[in-house]
Amino acid sequence: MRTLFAFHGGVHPPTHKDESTRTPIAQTPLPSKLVIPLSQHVGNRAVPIVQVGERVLKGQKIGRPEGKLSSAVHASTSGTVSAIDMQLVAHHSGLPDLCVTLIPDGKDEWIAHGGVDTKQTSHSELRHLLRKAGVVGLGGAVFPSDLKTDAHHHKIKTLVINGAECEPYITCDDMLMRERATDILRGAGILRELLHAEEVLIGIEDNKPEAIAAMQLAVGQDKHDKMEVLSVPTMYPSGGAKQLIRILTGIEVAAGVRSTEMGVQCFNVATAYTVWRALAHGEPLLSRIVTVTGNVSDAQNFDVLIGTPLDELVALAGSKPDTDRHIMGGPMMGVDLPAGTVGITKATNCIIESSPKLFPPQPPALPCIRCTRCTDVCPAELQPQDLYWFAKANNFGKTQEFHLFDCIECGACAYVCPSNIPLVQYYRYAKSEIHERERDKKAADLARERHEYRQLRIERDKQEKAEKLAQKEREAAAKAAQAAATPDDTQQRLIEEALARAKAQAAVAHPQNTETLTPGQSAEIAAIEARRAKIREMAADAGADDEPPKSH
Amino acid sequence: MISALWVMIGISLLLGAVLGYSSIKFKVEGNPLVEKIDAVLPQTQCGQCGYPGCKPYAEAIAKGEIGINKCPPGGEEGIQKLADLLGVEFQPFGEGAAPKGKAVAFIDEQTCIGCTLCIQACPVDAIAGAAKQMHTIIASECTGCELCLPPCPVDCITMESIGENITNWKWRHPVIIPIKVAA
Amino acid sequence: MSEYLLILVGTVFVNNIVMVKILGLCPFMGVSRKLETALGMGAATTFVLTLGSGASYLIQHYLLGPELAYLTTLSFIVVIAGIVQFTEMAIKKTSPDLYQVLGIYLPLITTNCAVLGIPLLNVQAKHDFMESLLFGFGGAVGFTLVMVLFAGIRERLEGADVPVIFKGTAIAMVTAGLMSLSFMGFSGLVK
Amino acid sequence: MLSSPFIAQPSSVSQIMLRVLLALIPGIALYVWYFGPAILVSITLASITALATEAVMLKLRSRPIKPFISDNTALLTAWLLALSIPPLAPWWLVVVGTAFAIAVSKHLYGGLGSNPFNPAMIGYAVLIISFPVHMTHWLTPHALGGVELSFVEQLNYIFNGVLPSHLTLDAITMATALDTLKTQLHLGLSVSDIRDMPIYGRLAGKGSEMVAIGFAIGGLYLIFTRIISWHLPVAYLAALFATAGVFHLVDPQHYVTPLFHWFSGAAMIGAFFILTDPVTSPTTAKGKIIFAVGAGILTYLIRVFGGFPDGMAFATLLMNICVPLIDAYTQPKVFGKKGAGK
Repeated sequence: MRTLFAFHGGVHPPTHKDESTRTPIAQTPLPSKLVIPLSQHVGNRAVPIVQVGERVLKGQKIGRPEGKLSSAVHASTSGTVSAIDMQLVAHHSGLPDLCVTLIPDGKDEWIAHGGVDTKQTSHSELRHLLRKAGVVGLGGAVFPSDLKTDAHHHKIKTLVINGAECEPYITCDDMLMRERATDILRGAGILRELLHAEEVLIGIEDNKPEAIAAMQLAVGQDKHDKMEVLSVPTMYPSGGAKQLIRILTGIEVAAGVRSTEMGVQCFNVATAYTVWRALAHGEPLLSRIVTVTGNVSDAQNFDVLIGTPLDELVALAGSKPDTDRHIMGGPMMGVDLPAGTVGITKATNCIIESSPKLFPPQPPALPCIRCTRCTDVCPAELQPQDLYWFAKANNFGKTQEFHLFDCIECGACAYVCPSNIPLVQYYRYAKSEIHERERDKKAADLARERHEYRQLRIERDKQEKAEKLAQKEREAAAKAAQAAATPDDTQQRLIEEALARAKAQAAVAHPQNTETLTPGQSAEIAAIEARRAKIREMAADAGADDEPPKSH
Repeated sequence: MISALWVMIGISLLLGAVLGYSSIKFKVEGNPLVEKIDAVLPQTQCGQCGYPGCKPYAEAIAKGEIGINKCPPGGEEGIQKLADLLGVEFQPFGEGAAPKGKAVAFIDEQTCIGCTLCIQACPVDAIAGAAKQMHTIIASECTGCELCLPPCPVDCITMESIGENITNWKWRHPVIIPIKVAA
Repeated sequence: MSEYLLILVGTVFVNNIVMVKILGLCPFMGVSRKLETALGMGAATTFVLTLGSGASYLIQHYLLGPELAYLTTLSFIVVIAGIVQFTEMAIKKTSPDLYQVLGIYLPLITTNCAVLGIPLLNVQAKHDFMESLLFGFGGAVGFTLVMVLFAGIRERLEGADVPVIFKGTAIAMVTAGLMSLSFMGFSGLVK
Repeated sequence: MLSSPFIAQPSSVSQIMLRVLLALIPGIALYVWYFGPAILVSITLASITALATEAVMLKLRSRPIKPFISDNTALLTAWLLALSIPPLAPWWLVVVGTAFAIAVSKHLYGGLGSNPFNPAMIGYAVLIISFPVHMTHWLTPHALGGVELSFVEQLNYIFNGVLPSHLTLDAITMATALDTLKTQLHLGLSVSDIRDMPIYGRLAGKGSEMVAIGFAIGGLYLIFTRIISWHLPVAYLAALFATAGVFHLVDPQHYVTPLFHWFSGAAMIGAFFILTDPVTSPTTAKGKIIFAVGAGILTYLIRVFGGFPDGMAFATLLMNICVPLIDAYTQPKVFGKKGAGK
């Protein structure tokens, strides 16, 4: 029996998972249209490669990944592109983003596709296939999976497959594990190969006995070696990647550190499933399992095409008329969706139809009394009350001193706060303010550099001009002097003249204006040249090698 | 009386010697503060402070020649940072010096006659183009200083404010009802 | 030995120069907005005070004596001013930031009544050299201690919803008063 | 757009404070049992003053009155202050102390959650420094067979300062157990002689020791319901016990037993109800222990060597001053950063 570890804090919100696990995963009918955002992943937005009016096939790529940290986007069914424009998307801001709108033709006609033999294919080829198939982490982080399968020369001991699903209401992973355990495990097998991981640990919260049983059965049937299904205690947020890694391996992955550096990598069960479908069957990520629950008559899980409008999906589950908002994700970390028209994305694991009765509005917030209930439940072991105090006072430097960026925004602190303070919103506020300052700082540094270089250039031009002028004057003076000298030695004079010309030309050809500079100035020039060289180098690299992933 | 005089003279001489020695020993070259102030300034090089660029303004602040509230692009937060750095009280902006929203210059390429005057005015070389050629702004380098506006003979440059989009969107400070709303 | 300890405890806590004797309020209110500044000011004052106490004892004892007692205040001020000048130059060289932040309060250590007060109290209490030194040092440590504690509270108050008219120095004054009230708890501990 | 989370545990500040108030009830009941109902008068008086001051201050600061007045924190301040003032104290003493506590030490700092000092203890410190004489007339417990005032007579004294003609104030009041101990020690008596005096019971002062037990019971209830953490009371009582123990072992004839210190004065109510005020105590576990140990030692020093009858209030205030620093220097390591330095 493997010993499990505990992480600090955590809460036990009512799970509400039974409502949506009574019926098997249902297939949704083709919707009237699909609104497919081009930015469904962490990183650069995909670039549209189709035209309005173009007919596309199911599985055809419609968005090309841009730069290293990006992912492809595909047509979820066959049909006609009716628009490529700004549409409301599932994002906290409620602002529009670039989407491809697709009118299905009802034929659901596949583009030619097929799987590969994963044993015979090189790892870099497999990664390339994952990128082409638009596979991203489906646990909610939507980080491009091809990048996560590259261990960067770190020795990976453990591959953690995350089936914890700790958020209340959400059951999409639960149902997926119950119904498609074999494919999940095969996907996990490929991921293990890619990472050269020794063992695979599958963590599932103990409130999902059916899923645990199904997964264990599948492990036995397929005779997976060194693959273990582990039941972990139900405790929010045990499904956070770092928390689950801690529970299963005892390793704590700090913020800003990649788990691969510590010999662990973590994938969600749905991602593992998608990896299998993409590689063994050649199916890009076109659909995902979505739980529709909350204020609906028939809460259940659907296999939903990416881009399906929210309204059409929730209608299938019988959304009740007093629904006042739609929440994407769980009640602890979910996104309040701006409208019913937004399309389902790769990140959409759950839609909770919310009503004032289901999620009553919070009573007005009182000041913090520093009771430290938040500290007790914080899984990142932060001091939420201090973070709040400084975020409220716009003292962002202090929030960083108190490790604001270690916060995973799990919401446990706000859940227990007796003063009903929207703590997570304060942290998000502080984080986005700090990000903006960093952007500003970068811009200012760039401007300073450019300005200094400009000053230097102007100075140099001035000196060059002065030099030329002086040269001309010297030449004129020399000529005058020579004219005054005896004109007998014509030959010698000619030679001398030629020499002088050559000298002058040499001086003009290599304007050594830097000779007259002070040591300080030349040092500055050298520094600037070095910077320029570095910038050129960086620019050359930028295309090939983007920033390494920040989280995960 | 004489002894008192001697005592005071003795003390003064001794202290004078010590201070004279230490003034040589602890001589400070330059003013390292200027760099620190310059790092806080937004580097728009807009000259709204009355100095030709951010560095000269920083030097002036370090010498105590001018207030810290002369930099509209830095915003109130910039003033606050300077106040913290220098240990002085926060000073609000004067009349008419309130900061504007962020913007970048935009050249109407139909109207541009290619006179290069704006290129010469731009403090950060963010305008590309050559004589008799249409110019264009490199938006990512533009600091929004507006220095290119006055020299343009055909008024083809306008300032376009940068709106909120999904990448620069920020979370708002939560509004707590009982604190903000007066009873 | 134990009387030295008593002098230390007495000056740091029981007869705290700021909280009980209410001396040196100017820098106490002026440079206590930030913890580091307060610490820097405390360190500078400690340096000046300890040196000043020792030097003034020597002057009082060996130079002035009873017949020139009327020169006490005058000569003390001169000595302290000299030490402050020296400190100022040293800080300007070693920590320009602190120099800038302490600003006017650095030369003002000269006129800090705590700095003059302690040597005069030394004379009054007829302390010997060691006692004078300890009295000066203890007083300065007490000064630094309350400066730092006060700065801690003021930093925290930055985020508090203090009524507008009490923001800044006003609430700091109230806090200083309540701190002084708390320090009265020590009264009677050391005579 | 709303920010997640969308659900919350049903809990509120007023509920927490209500529990704390409830936990005071056993102590108060024993108080009434041993000393008569006068304490209820001052509690009522303090409560009314506190609520009125709170309302006025909220109005002046243009903050909504209802959510804050119903958070029960003003009531808690009032009760704690009333319990630390002699029950027969004149009405204005209670009113002045409470009003000062709420207005100055709470609302000038921004009200709930912002005050660096414990308001009740500020009220107490102001009173004991300003009106030391009034603060020493404590009621004699019934058990000592002293003259008893009827409830009406008590009211008459509190509000009009009039005693029944046949009585003097000294006949019905006395100094506290701690105060008497200190005075008698000064007079040269030894601890054992003093402890034989009739005002002392098994642990400490007769009556007051039982009240302390009552508060301890309430405090234990708070610990078991996780309203307060155990760090503060345990560390405080341990530090007080240890300090008193060391002195007692060195010279038992001059220094009383640690248990005496536990059960006399404000030690128990302080440990469980005053130090544990979340707003004015540190937030980290390590910080709480440092804070409470400091308070325990200071309490002892002020009690035994200082000029005031009890050290609890001043010890609390002095440690309150240190809270921001304690918090700053006891920040625990965060997730994943425990091994490597900072």
